[in-house]
Amino acid sequence: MRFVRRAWILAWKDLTIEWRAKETLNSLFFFALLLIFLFQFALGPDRERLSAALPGLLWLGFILSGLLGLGRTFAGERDNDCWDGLRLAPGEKSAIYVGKLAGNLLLMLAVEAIFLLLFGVFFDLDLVAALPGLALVVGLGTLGLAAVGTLFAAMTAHVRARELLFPVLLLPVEVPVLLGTVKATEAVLLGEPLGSVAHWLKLLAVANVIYLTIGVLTFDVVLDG
Amino acid sequence: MWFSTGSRGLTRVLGWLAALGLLAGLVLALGVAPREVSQGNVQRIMYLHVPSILTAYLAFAIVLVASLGYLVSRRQAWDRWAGSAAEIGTLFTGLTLASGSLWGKPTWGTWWTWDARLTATAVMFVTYVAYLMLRGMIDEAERRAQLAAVLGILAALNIPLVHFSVLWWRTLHQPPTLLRPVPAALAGIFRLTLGVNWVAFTLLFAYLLAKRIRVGRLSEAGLP
Amino acid sequence: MPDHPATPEHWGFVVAAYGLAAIVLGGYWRRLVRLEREATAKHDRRPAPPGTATPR
Amino acid sequence: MKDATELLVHVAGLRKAFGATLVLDDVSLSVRAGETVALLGANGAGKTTLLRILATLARPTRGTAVIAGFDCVREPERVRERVGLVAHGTLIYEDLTAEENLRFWRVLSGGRALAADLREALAAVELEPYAGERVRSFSAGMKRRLSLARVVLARPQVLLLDEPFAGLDQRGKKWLEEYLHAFKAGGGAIVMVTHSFGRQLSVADRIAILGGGRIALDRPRPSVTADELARLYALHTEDAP
Repeated sequence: MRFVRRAWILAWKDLTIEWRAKETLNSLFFFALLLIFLFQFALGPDRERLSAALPGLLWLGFILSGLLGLGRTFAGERDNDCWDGLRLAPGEKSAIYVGKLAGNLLLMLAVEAIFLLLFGVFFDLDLVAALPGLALVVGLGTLGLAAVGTLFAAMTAHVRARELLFPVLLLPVEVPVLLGTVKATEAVLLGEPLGSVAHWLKLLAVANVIYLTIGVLTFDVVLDG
Repeated sequence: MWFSTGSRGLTRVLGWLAALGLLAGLVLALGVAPREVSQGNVQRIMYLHVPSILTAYLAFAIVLVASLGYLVSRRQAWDRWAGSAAEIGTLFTGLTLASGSLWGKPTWGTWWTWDARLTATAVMFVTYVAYLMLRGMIDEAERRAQLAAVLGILAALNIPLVHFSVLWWRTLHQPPTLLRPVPAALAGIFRLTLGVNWVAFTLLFAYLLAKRIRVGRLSEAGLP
Repeated sequence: MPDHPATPEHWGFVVAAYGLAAIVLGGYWRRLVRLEREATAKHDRRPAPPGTATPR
Repeated sequence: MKDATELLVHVAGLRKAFGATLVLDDVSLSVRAGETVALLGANGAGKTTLLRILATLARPTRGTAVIAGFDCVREPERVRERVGLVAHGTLIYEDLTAEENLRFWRVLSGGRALAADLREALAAVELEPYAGERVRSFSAGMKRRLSLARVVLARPQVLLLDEPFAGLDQRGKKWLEEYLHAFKAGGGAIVMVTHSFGRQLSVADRIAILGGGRIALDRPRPSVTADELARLYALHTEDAP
């Protein structure tokens, strides 16, 4: 129906522009590679010592690249001076939130897939076995990041020091998602059944419901700037 | 809002009440209450630590309600309540962390322990510092009120999520420490001291809130 | 000090905690008083703009 | 032909303040179907602010702004369905093609992006040959025309124009004049902010001058000769904040 069409056209616009310019996609892939090296140099090559911290490192990489990607959600509107256009287009403003969120999700999942591949190679991880569980955890965690990230990107779109304010706003709020995803990933990588981290998965699900609800209900106020 | 419509007399009374309460609380906490058997004197910090966090929770509850109030009515008064309560709430959260750390050093030998309750308080602290930074970075009053309201709601609803995630994150390794609000077997005098301090802190909070709201209203009063 | 206490007195930490609270809260209160005085002065001196509207 | 007496734009007692500065004090303005008002005023007199309020992009401190019977503050979405705003920003994505830009805004506004409609709108502003080219390669004049095509496609009832002829190339100016006359004939109301007293005013039925935060003058255009207008303009705008 109309809501979906409007959300879709927005996601289509962002992904088309991204596909043509490829500025965010390429830089985030490269950023992921750099992070892998950074972890190695910072924590030493000794694989044994690193293996305990792997889930944490993985999600640290996801969050850092996520911050970069999410921070640019409304860069296109800013550069092309189209912010008012989004406000002028009649219809539910939450459709814009959903469209932008979908675009961000796809972008982040693409980068995270590459990150996982690199992680598998550099840290000799058997990802195939853990894939189904990992996919669920990464999906829930990324949605949690993107749901709040997209909202905060709109809030800080016109603030002077937004590059500083955006991470400062997002990271404290995402602590539950960070704790949940790292713990769940740890269990998945150790091959434990998902049941052992059911409570963490529930927490992530509840968090996502809260974040998405607030995002949808308050986006027209946030866009109103 | 009767509270903030310049009833200066009431605010001054509140101020004196708070001062008296704090004095009574201090005398009780440092003098009257006996030295707690197992933890020793350092347990007296509890009479400061617990009321601080309880007052902080009250403040952030007000931020939530005021933020919702603003979004519904778009009246600036609600935003002043949210901003003022958040500022003072963050102050009390900071005090909670400081007193927790001062309590931890003699008890644990370290200034900071990733105890579930302290960690949750620390996350709440940085969240609301970020809230204050957001308010500080937006000049236009209406825009600031709108965005602060959204964050005020999200931050408040996030507190239980933070609480549980930190609790599970810590409990699997180490049971929550004795920093429970009211240790079960608290004799009457301990309970009284804690109660008086809690009331005193709440009065102090109300007094500071009234004053902060007045400052906010006066500095914006010139605007049509 | 009465009998030899099983645990050290740690009065230093207790005083530090209450002292810090007093300094922080006292400082904030003094700042509020100063701000209030300035705002009141500025408010009284400011000529009310033509037809000052009640807050919307 | 829409009922000529229907009030499409009604502004009453409008005030807008940014912080302590009062930009609009007590503005009242009415525009009927088929009527065009040219809004003159010094820089900073609040012309653009008034347009932004009518376009639901800014909220008045006091007073009401009603478009086609819908209040701009209480029912912004209804107003947005009926208003076309052409302002300094061209609202165009440079990495999309001309046609893609039109499709995006059309669908985002809840409409159906039929290729025929898009091509027709592009043809109207003589940009059809460039439909598939990215806007980044367009000249400033072409971008302005694409921006106008976006508004034409939405078929608004009320046009809010902020210096519409500025930045347009010759071809664009000619086309815009024809379009405005056709739009008026179709029963649309126009509020046009402009600085020039020249030929562009020919489309205006009334001339209003915004000065001192209120409508200082509102007279039918034919009743005002060019030099008289210049004198009145100077008179009413020297006290603009």
